[in-house]
Amino acid sequence: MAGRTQTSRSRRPAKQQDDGGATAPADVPAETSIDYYRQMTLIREFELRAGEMYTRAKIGGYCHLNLGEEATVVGLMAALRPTDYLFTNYREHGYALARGMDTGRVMAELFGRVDGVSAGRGGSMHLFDAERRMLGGYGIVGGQLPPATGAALALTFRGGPGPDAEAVMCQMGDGTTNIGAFHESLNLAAIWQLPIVYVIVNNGLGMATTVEHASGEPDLYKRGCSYRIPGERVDGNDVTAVRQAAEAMLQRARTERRPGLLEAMSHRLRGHSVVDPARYRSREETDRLRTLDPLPAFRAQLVEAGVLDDDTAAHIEAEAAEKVAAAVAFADASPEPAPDELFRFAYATDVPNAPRMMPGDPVLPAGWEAAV
Amino acid sequence: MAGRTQTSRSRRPAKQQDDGGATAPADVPAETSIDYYRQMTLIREFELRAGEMYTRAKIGGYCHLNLGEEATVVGLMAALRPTDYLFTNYREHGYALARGMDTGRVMAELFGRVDGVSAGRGGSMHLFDAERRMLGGYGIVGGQLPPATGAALALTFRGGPGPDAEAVMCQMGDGTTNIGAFHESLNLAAIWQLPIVYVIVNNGLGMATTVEHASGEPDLYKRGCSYRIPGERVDGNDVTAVRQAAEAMLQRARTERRPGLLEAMSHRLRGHSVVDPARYRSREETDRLRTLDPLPAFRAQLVEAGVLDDDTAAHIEAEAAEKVAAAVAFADASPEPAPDELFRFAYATDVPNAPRMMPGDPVLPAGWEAAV
Amino acid sequence: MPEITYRQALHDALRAEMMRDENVVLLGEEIGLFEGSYKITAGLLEEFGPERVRDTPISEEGFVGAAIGAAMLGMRPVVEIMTINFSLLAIDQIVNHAAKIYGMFGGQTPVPMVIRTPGGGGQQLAATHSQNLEVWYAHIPGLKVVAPSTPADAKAMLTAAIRDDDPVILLENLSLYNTKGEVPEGEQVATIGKAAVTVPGTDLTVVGYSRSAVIARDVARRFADQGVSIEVVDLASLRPLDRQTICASVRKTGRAVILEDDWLSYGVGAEIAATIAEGAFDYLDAPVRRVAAAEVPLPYAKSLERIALPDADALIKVINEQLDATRFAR
Amino acid sequence: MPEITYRQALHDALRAEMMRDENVVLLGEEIGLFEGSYKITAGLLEEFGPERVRDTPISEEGFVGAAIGAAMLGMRPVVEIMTINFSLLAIDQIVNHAAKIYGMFGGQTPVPMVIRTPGGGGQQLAATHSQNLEVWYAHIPGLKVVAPSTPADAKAMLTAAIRDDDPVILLENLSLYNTKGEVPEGEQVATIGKAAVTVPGTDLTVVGYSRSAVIARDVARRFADQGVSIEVVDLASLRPLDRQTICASVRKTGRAVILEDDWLSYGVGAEIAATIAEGAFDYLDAPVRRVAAAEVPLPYAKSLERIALPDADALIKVINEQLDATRFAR
Ligand SMILES: Cc1ncc(C[n+]2csc(CCOP(=O)(O)OP(=O)(O)O)c2C)c(N)n1
Ligand SMILES: Cc1ncc(C[n+]2csc(CCOP(=O)(O)OP(=O)(O)O)c2C)c(N)n1
Ligand SMILES: [Mg+2]
Ligand SMILES: [Mg+2]
Repeated sequence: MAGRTQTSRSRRPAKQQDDGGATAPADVPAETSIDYYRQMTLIREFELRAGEMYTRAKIGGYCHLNLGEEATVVGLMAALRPTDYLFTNYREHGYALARGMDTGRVMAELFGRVDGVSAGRGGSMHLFDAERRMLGGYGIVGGQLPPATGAALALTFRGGPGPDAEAVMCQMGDGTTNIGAFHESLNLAAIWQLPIVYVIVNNGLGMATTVEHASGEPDLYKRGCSYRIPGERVDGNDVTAVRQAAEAMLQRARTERRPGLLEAMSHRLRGHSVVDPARYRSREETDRLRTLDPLPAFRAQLVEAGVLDDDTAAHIEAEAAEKVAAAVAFADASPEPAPDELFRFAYATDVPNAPRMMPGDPVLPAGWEAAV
Repeated sequence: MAGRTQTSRSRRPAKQQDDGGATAPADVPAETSIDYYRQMTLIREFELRAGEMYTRAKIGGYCHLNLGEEATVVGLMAALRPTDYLFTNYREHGYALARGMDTGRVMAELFGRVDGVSAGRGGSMHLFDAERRMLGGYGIVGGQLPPATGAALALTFRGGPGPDAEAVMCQMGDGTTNIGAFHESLNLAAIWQLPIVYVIVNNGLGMATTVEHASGEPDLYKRGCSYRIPGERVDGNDVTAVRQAAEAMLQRARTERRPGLLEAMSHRLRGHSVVDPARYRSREETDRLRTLDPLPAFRAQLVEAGVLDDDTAAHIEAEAAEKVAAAVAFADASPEPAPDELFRFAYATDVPNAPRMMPGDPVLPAGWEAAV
Repeated sequence: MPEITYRQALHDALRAEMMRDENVVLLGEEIGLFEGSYKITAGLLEEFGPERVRDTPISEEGFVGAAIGAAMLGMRPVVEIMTINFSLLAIDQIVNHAAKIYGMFGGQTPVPMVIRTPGGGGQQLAATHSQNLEVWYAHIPGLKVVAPSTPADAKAMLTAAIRDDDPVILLENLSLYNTKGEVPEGEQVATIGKAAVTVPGTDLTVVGYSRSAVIARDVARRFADQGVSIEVVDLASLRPLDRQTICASVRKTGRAVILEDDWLSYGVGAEIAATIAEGAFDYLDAPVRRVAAAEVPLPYAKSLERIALPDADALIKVINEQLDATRFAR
Repeated sequence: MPEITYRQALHDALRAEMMRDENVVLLGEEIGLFEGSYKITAGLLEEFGPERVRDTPISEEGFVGAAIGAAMLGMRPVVEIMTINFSLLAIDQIVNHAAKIYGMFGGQTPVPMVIRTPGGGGQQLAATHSQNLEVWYAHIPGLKVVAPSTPADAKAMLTAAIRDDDPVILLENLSLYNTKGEVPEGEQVATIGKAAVTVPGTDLTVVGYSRSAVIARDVARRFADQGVSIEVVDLASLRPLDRQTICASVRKTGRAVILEDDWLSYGVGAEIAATIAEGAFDYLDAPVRRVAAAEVPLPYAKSLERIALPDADALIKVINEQLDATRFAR
């Protein structure tokens, strides 16, 4: 079973450099770098508290965290414009926050409250914000790909290509590249020349299954070959590199209507979901992961570069802690949806005879005879 | 709509030569070439009569013919050993015949008679012969790929690789490369190192949709790239080239347990099914197709090479005509399945309460109370 | 009123809605150059061009899902799935996505799309190409499922479906495409969720939909000649289901037979029978009976296919059994 | 007899059959290294190795279809689909292939495979991860569908399913995995296609399966304390459906209530109610009632999820309504 535990093939920073090409924060304005650190810190803080709230039974169901993926998440969202559309998988808290969704309302959704971003209907896996064009986290692996592709198709009816054209970003995990919807969606995007960038967040694992064990071509960015879609791999721990790679692909999508496939090499510091102890990980692997946490690394890098000093950093971290604490308080104060709201979103267009029976109700409403 | 009618891109013989590499029949013993011609002629004759029988309402449902694909069909089947397994799509009459299935019983299946190879249950799209390891024609596009892949998986439990190991051939059409099952199946074959050769019979069209219009990578043999499965393209009109290419891939499957992807460039001389007049084809295209009929070409080639003389050829053609006439007579004489056979193949393992109601029967058999 | 075919009625509705609303786009396999497997879209590629009449690769999950995303951005896609048998390839997108997105995201985005697909056996297409799986979709909250039986209904329901903001599955039927009927000119918009009493009667109620509603009307006429008054309820909509019209009819007639093309166990008729048994319990003179298909993968052989499928004779036989068993009550 | 969990019972059956027959192989996502999403396969990778306990990529259609092909060559694959919600990705292989291959090819090749998959809501997994879609499979000829409610049944039915030559869907239930019950040691093989009267009674019949059969038994006990005698029929098998045991029970009690976890319209209960209404018509003192889920995509919020799903209280309410409406008859 040796070969079965997570190998570190295809995760070597060296290799990532080759394929991605990280850039020193020197290239970017100080405020920008600091803002990235602020966002990454907020996500980190949010996810840690979400995990805690789950153990306190404030959050139920499945809860998947972005711990370890903060640089990738922030880099991708920095590349996306407000006018662009985003589709993600169920591991999307960080994307929602970096997309500018209200921290309190995101936490409220995890708590299943009326003020949640999806009115408490969706929970952790199904965050949505029509206004910010975050068109959903999706819990079915690969389920977001065809709709994201169709959203890009809709954009082609809105107008021609150009630097200001809207585009779609569709995020997915590495394991998702093995499902049929991946193949069908990328093929459609290619033949219809759609303005969409597919992003694979390669954290090396499905749940416990490694990329090498699951994918015939483990260099996932190469899997665009079956559609002539150009692919690129980038170091997911390098927020600027991620942003630049995503921006370039989005640019091509806008101006040339050519889809792209971006692979960000990232790391999942914890289990698949908050309830997974990740026993399948070798101790060596667990130790190695600790060294790959993007937060301390980026912090040190910024301090090194003189962009950030420890006080500012501490201040940013304190701010994040307060913001998340406030979010928890807000969520906790938000009421649960009332029983009479059960059928509120049953249909967008109401029609006669829409079923409204509660468990144990007769199939016909009392006094229906009079109505006929 | 100009660009919408079938283009001849990617069908240029030149290109095929490059990729496939046709070989003169000089390389093969005369009897072999003659036998190929005999088989191709039988298929041609069978398909023409099948079309005729359809118009005479002896055959119903959908009926898809191999007209124009005879060289591909015979070349593929020549590469397959009796111990190998075959899965195909619904356009499989020729494969059944070349695999050695009884011509009369194949025709009887098209007629829906008890002597049909699938006992009249399957019809034209669902020919099956357990003994000859023809494990079925399948009517759902792509439906045959996962089971064929699983058959190859089963072989890995029977024994190790080697020159005498069994292998699986899975045939499909060009349009089938765009469905999810193609992606999932080839990926499984790659990561599990299965002894299987996937064959794409590229006749340029789905029904009316061209390969270029449907596939982001129209050089279909290259689509193994997403799984590191080597692909090759061959001139489907060159029976020997097809056989040799298929043999080589099957050999690698047997000895190295490495899957392969073979693309045979072929032509569909008629409509998608017997009821399709193919109005979507440009006259230029229709004219061009006539020049691409493999039968007269191969005949001329053999006569040229002195392997075949007109008398022998005429004899072979007369033989085929007789054989098919006999098949039609046999099929016509075979009885229709009797009504009391309806539930015969309902379950392989019988169990209590298996439903046997005919339309209009009560849900419970008369006198059931006594039984309880 | 002009008599046109069910096929023509569907075509006319598509064309009219495409002319009326530029957000209406068609997606499907072979709907353009090939003009559709069953020619519903004939001529539309010529008229509206390849952007709005879009031939797709053989990728049911992909293009049905793409229609969902396009609908989320305000388009009104009408997808053709060549037959309901192939909808299984797209069912995760239909059931886990189209049906869920409006409610699961708290009503932030409707999914205004239509899936047109024919079902039905009897064409010797064998087991995988002859299924009637509409009951699956009828079971799913978030979907609307309509099943017209006449050209007039086909036109009015397709129009209503396209204008509805929820995902609507419009069940067509291979054996109805060539049937003719009077269709009013101009715009007709049906109300989704209502059944109709298409033949009034007093002795027994026959419930059907799509092809079975056509057979039911024919059988009712035959009984009328013998002085037996049969009422026919055409469900028209499977989801929502108009239980009130069904139960009101049976409370009047006291007897009910359901004709359905799908398999008996767990079929559409099971819900209808259960509904009647509850909603008209005290009014029933005889048990509700169902006439449905024999429970086998449908064989190709004509001799077996014919007997496996329900037909007018089977319905007549069961109606007579019902009437004989309850002479007292007439 | 030892008390073990439903989870352990499934695990034991898998292990015993793998030891007994080398053709039994397991396929599924995360069943090996991760030991299964719900840990049914814990330890089996260690014991039987990665060939026979095979972790698959996320490719439901691919690996379920692969199991079909392997079964055609004589293997006996047991596939785990993580939850029934994901079976939609594989449904073309299950319904158009596994269910058709034996009959459509004239009985030339059986397809001896098992699909294990849990259904059920109540875990706050939201709309796409909380469905009960077993009625879809129960509708399909060529499949067998079993739904054990106790650890003993789980073990005996899984064993029977593995030895059966047809494709069998074994419905598990998220809320039953941790339930305990006595399980006889050694080999136990259930008979697929039989329902069981698990609590005998005389006043009213409650029909259930899987989780709902457990609730029904609990409710029956509570009524027993009040001197009301409730009979519980545990369907155990949804296809074939044991109509005789159901109708015999209702003919005795004269009253029936069905408890089901799926949505009311076109759910499993519809077939049961229709069957009773036909098979026990003259014996019914009151209309058959169904207790099922509210027809919405299941919301994540606990406050809404709780009220949308059927529970013991809803069943008790309906039983009392039935009894009150028919006091005369007791
Ligand atoms: C169709 C489907 N199959 C299986 C699952 C169960 N599942 C949830 S997440 C997951 C692993 C996904 O891995 P990856 O795509 O790499 O995303 P990550 O969780 O690593 O972000 C699986 C198998 C699912 N949700 N949907
Ligand atoms: C899943 C599915 N979708 C659609 C169809 C309808 N259909 C039957 S054949 C066909 C075209 C297939 O083209 P190709 O794979 O190139 O095979 P060919 O017919 O050319 O041999 C289509 C769309 C089907 N049978 N199955
Ligand atoms: Mg991953
Ligand atoms: Mg083709």
